Amino acid sequence: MDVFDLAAANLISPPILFFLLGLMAALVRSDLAIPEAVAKGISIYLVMAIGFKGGAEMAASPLVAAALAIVAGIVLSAALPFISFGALRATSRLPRVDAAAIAAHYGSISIVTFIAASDAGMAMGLAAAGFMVAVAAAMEAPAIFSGLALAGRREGEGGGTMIREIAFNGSIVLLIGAFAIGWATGERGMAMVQPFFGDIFRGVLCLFLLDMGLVAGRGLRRSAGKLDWRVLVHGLYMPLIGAALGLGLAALIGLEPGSAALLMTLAASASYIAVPAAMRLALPEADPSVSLTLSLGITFPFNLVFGIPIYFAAAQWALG
Amino acid sequence: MDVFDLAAANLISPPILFFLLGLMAALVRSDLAIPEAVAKGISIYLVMAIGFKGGAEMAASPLVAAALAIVAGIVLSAALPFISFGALRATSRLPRVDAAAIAAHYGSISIVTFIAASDAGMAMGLAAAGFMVAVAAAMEAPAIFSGLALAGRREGEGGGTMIREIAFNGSIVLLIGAFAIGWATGERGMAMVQPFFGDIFRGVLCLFLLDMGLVAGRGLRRSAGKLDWRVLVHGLYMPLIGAALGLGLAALIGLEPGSAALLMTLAASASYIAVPAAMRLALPEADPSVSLTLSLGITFPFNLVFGIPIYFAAAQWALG
Amino acid sequence: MDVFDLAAANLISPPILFFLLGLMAALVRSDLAIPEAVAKGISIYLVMAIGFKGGAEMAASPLVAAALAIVAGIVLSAALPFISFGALRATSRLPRVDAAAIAAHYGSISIVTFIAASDAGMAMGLAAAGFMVAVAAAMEAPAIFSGLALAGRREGEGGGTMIREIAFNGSIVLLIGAFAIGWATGERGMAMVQPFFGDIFRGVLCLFLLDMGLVAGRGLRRSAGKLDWRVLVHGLYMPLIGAALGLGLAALIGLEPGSAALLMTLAASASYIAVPAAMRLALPEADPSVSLTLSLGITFPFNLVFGIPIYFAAAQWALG
Amino acid sequence: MQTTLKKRLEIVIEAPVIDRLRRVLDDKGVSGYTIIPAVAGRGRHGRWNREGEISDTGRMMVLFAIIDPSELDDMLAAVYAVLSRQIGIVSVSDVQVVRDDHFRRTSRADT
Amino acid sequence: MQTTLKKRLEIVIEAPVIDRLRRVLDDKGVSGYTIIPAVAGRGRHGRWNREGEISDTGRMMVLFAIIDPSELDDMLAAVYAVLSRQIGIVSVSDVQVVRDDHFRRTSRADT
Amino acid sequence: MQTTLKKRLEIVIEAPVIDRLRRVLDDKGVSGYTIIPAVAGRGRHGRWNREGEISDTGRMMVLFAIIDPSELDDMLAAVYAVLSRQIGIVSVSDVQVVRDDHFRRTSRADT
Ligand SMILES: Nc1ncnc2c1ncn2[C@@H]1O[C@H](COP(=O)(O)O)[C@@H](O)[C@H]1O
Ligand SMILES: Nc1ncnc2c1ncn2[C@@H]1O[C@H](COP(=O)(O)O)[C@@H](O)[C@H]1O
Ligand SMILES: Nc1ncnc2c1ncn2[C@@H]1O[C@H](COP(=O)(O)O)[C@@H](O)[C@H]1O
Ligand code: NA
Ligand code: NA
Ligand code: NA
Repeated sequence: MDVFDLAAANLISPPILFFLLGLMAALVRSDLAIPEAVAKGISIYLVMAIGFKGGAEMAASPLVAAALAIVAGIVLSAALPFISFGALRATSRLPRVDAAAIAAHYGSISIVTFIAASDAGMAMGLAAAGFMVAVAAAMEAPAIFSGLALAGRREGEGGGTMIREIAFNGSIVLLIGAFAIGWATGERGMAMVQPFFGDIFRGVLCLFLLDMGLVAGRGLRRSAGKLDWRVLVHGLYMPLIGAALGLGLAALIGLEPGSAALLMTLAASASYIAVPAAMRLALPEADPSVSLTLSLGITFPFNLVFGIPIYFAAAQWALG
Repeated sequence: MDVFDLAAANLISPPILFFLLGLMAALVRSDLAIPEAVAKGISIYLVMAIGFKGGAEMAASPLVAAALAIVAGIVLSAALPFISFGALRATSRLPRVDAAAIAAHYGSISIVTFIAASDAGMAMGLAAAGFMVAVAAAMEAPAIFSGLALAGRREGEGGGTMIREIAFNGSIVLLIGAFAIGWATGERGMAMVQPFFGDIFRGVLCLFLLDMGLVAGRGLRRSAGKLDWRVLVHGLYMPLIGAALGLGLAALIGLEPGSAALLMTLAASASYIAVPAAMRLALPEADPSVSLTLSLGITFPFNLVFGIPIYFAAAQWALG
Repeated sequence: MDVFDLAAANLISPPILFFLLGLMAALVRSDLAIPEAVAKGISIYLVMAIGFKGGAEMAASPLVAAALAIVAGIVLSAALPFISFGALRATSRLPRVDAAAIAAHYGSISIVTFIAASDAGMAMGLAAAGFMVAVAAAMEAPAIFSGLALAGRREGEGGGTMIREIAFNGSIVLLIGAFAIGWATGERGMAMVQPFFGDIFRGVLCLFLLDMGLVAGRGLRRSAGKLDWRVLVHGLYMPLIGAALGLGLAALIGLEPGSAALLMTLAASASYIAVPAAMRLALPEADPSVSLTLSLGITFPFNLVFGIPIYFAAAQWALG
Repeated sequence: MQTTLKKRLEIVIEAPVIDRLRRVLDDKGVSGYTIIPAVAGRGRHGRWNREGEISDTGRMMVLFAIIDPSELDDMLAAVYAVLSRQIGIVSVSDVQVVRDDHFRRTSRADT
Repeated sequence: MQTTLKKRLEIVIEAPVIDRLRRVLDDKGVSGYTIIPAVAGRGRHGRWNREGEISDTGRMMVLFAIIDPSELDDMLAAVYAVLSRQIGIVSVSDVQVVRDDHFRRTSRADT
Repeated sequence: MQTTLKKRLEIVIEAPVIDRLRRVLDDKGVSGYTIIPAVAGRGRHGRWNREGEISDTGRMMVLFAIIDPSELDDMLAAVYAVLSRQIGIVSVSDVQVVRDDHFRRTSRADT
């Protein structure tokens, strides 16, 4: 498949179409809404399932390759905020603290984008290594510290408390925990829970992406016209920069195309759950609506619809 | 199967039995309750699944037949309120505005009744055309306008806002959206999500009907003795009138028995989600408890337990 | 398998590992949390599924054996509080009313422990009789009356209202109702809902036990150091006493090992949903935090991790 | 607009008892009340938090009722009859309402 | 600390109408409000309870807004224009705030 | 019944900071508080709505605490130390309570 076939196949897959449905429903101000408790429950299910599956596949992965990929992920997460910050300060008039907060979002990752990319890869027959789940977990936090450094902050309370809060952040604990359980119970464990964590996974993802579309659409509607276009385009070129660096590192450490595309996706994605919460605690002066609109309203849809097929095509072209 | 076999098979199917369990639990004042968020989440799942399946089956449907059925549905939805209103005014002393509000409920539809009927049809081997989902969507709104006309209302604010609110009502948007996605992705899409939207569907329906039983039972308990019996019986004969008209139109446009039974079910069912909310906005003088008790406490159980097997038997007898 | 193999197999099964993950996440103060509505929804699903399956298997059970097992369960539920109360008063300085309240918890049962044990038995190939579900339902309430008697209470309002509230308690109504539906629809019914109530059951149990681990861990953290160790160890030896009595009665009435292990589990488990709520109404002077910590924070994890394999091993050794 | 003085009774009470409290208020003929779920709190009985709990025990509900000042003592006595053995708190404040007739006591609850 | 007197407007209103009420408050330029879901209650229209319901009809929401005393009459009039035909109640009480500037009316809502 | 004057402190604050606020109140030895989730609102930072969101960021919580008038200034100062950099509002009103002893400050939180 070339990039256009990939893009077309991705665009007419049910998960993406349900995302677009949610986006449109929000834009026409439909009152369609998935209850918060249900959305949180589903996101817990998705993280558990992806973690468990990744762990169960670890038997097949060489540990050295896993360690290399994790280091590559940490480097990306720590480095990307500096690029994002530089670009924002050069092109817009955002205050230092706001630019630093946004930059932290772009170093970190969106686990749902990762899940959608894994699913898309599976549908294309381009499976990835199980350890990519561990890479995702490792990339969540480093960017936050880069962001704080960029803001010129050396938090008093922050120091100890922040590291705790990030390390024991719910979705990280769950992702790593489920990964460890999958690893420990292996194929036998996977067989026991396959119908729940495997068979219905893609259907549940459709439901969740419907909600993500609604959330992204509402965010866009709320802040349309408020955002400076120079900030806005950051949400479009920054993922491409991230993905390019991801591809470079993937080539360096010798990842196969499926895993490389996931590393690119992680680098390209921006956090909208863990980092915004951390920023509210550590940099409360930063306006949360700007960074959230950017990561959830611009970058997330971009990656989901256009980014993922591009990253897979590029990975296959460069490394396949 | 004759009508008694059908009724018996329907009565001892798990979905109906769970509904009756919920009904009884509410009547004995058990504190059994399904959290609101979960009930809403499940109803979103059911609407998505039924819409998607309907769309995926559209490949097999001639478009002309679909268009005819949609027109028949719209006619039924717009016409039934006039019959309901006339009957109520002739037999009871309900004020004009209350009778009009109730009438609007009976023109519109209950999507859960439709889902239960589709499921029952499938269990009997009487599949329906995929486009019946579109017919269901088309029948939700026209009745509301008939109801307003009957109340002698020409809403100031209502006009524009109301049409918007109805057209972009969450469950309509989702039903039509999922239908379109199913149509666009066809069998390939269906295969991707079959375990979630297909295999577990009937089990989830059991859980939802348990909740519907609880809701209906609580409603009945709350208003037992408050309702005039002349209003109450309306909830029993009106579905039969609707079903009879539905059968006539189905014969006219040449629907096969499975689809005809669904059209009858739609005509027979009364709204308890979309229309009550619309009436609170457009006719706030109408007492919401009367119409809700009637549609949810009387007509919904009647259709579920007795109506559906009757409609299938009649459709097969007349058109089979 | 001997007891150590069983314990090992149990310990590395996904459900238990997810429970431990939840426990640890709570102890390190992670903010991982499953929304209340979702947790309640899942517990409704689990009770429905276990009840339905038990009922569907009733065809294969002799009714006399079922009746005997139910009587044995009622005797255990009524008698165990007296032992628990005696032990607490002899070893600790708990006020009478607190000891009575705790004792009521130990006579009654934890349905989730029962579900986990059924699942573990199934995984070991030691299936139990379908009527064990009815035994579980029968054991919930008697202990409450024993507890009230021990507290020297002859409730004024309590009498009538309490019996109602217990008999129509949500989870009892659902368990018995689903059991009856499973019985009525038999294998045909089970086939209709197998993917939802059967195939995905163990995966959903993982999700629920993750939450139970979080809840238990939070409870422990909150009351660590507050509880007198003499009260605390009650949570460890009382299940063993209960299980031993359960084994004796099982031998007396001739249960096969799989069912005997479940009767032991029921006797060993302590209530943390129905009884605490009943005690808040009937014995409001009793401190709810002590009994809840004991049953949920000590006894529940003990049974799940160590108790269940011990009970299965003992039942097989004694009756196999 | 012309307003009338009323009392706003606010009760925080443990969830399992809420039905009993409602029955008492209904019997006293209070014209209305509204119940809101709390998710966390602290009091003499310690700190609590709802996230992910599965039992109703330990959760608090907040009930508020707007009543006539003349009924206050009577209502407080009735509420305390329930509350004295349970976990919970009560407070009273002044509020103004516009539609006075809405808050008239009924002789018996309509349910 | 230096405090300023404000009015706390508290509105209990049926859920389907909450968006209409918000629009009115937004148009009037109220500086802010907060909406809380109620789960149960009683009033002249009877008792209600949310557990397991699937429609929004019959559920109540509680909206409160802290506003300047000078705006009270104007706001009440606007609220009543919506509320008079719907199910719901309104009450007003005195509160003190510290950051006065936070509660200044804006000429038009920012959304 | 004999009642005592207390102050009702009501704080609307963004959810991620609620734990920090609780810690401050606990340290100050406030006798109790109750937390209620808001679902929607508006303020200077714009309109918000919870339906279907998945992150806690942007959600508001309402915390109220009934405290002794003598403690008010001290509490307000402590609350503002947290609140000044976060999104949220504070208001104070008069309430009457019956069981005075229930609202005595403790030297240190019991958790
Ligand atoms: N001073 C207070 N202000 C607000 N809420 C309180 C206060 N005291 C107690 N509460 C609430 O009432 C519950 C029970 O109080 P207590 O009996 O003191 O544990 C607490 O968990 C809080 O939710
Ligand atoms: N006096 C009151 N105090 C508190 N809430 C009330 C009061 N009266 C009515 N409500 C609330 O407002 C809703 C509608 O009131 P009504 O129109 O009287 O039925 C009720 O269901 C309650 O939730
Ligand atoms: N005047 C007000 N009355 C009630 N709630 C308010 C008010 N102002 C702000 N809020 C609440 O506090 C949140 C944050 O306020 P703000 O910092 O003004 O955006 C808002 O989203 C509202 O939920
Ligand atoms: Na990134
Ligand atoms: Na109809
Ligand atoms: Na027991």
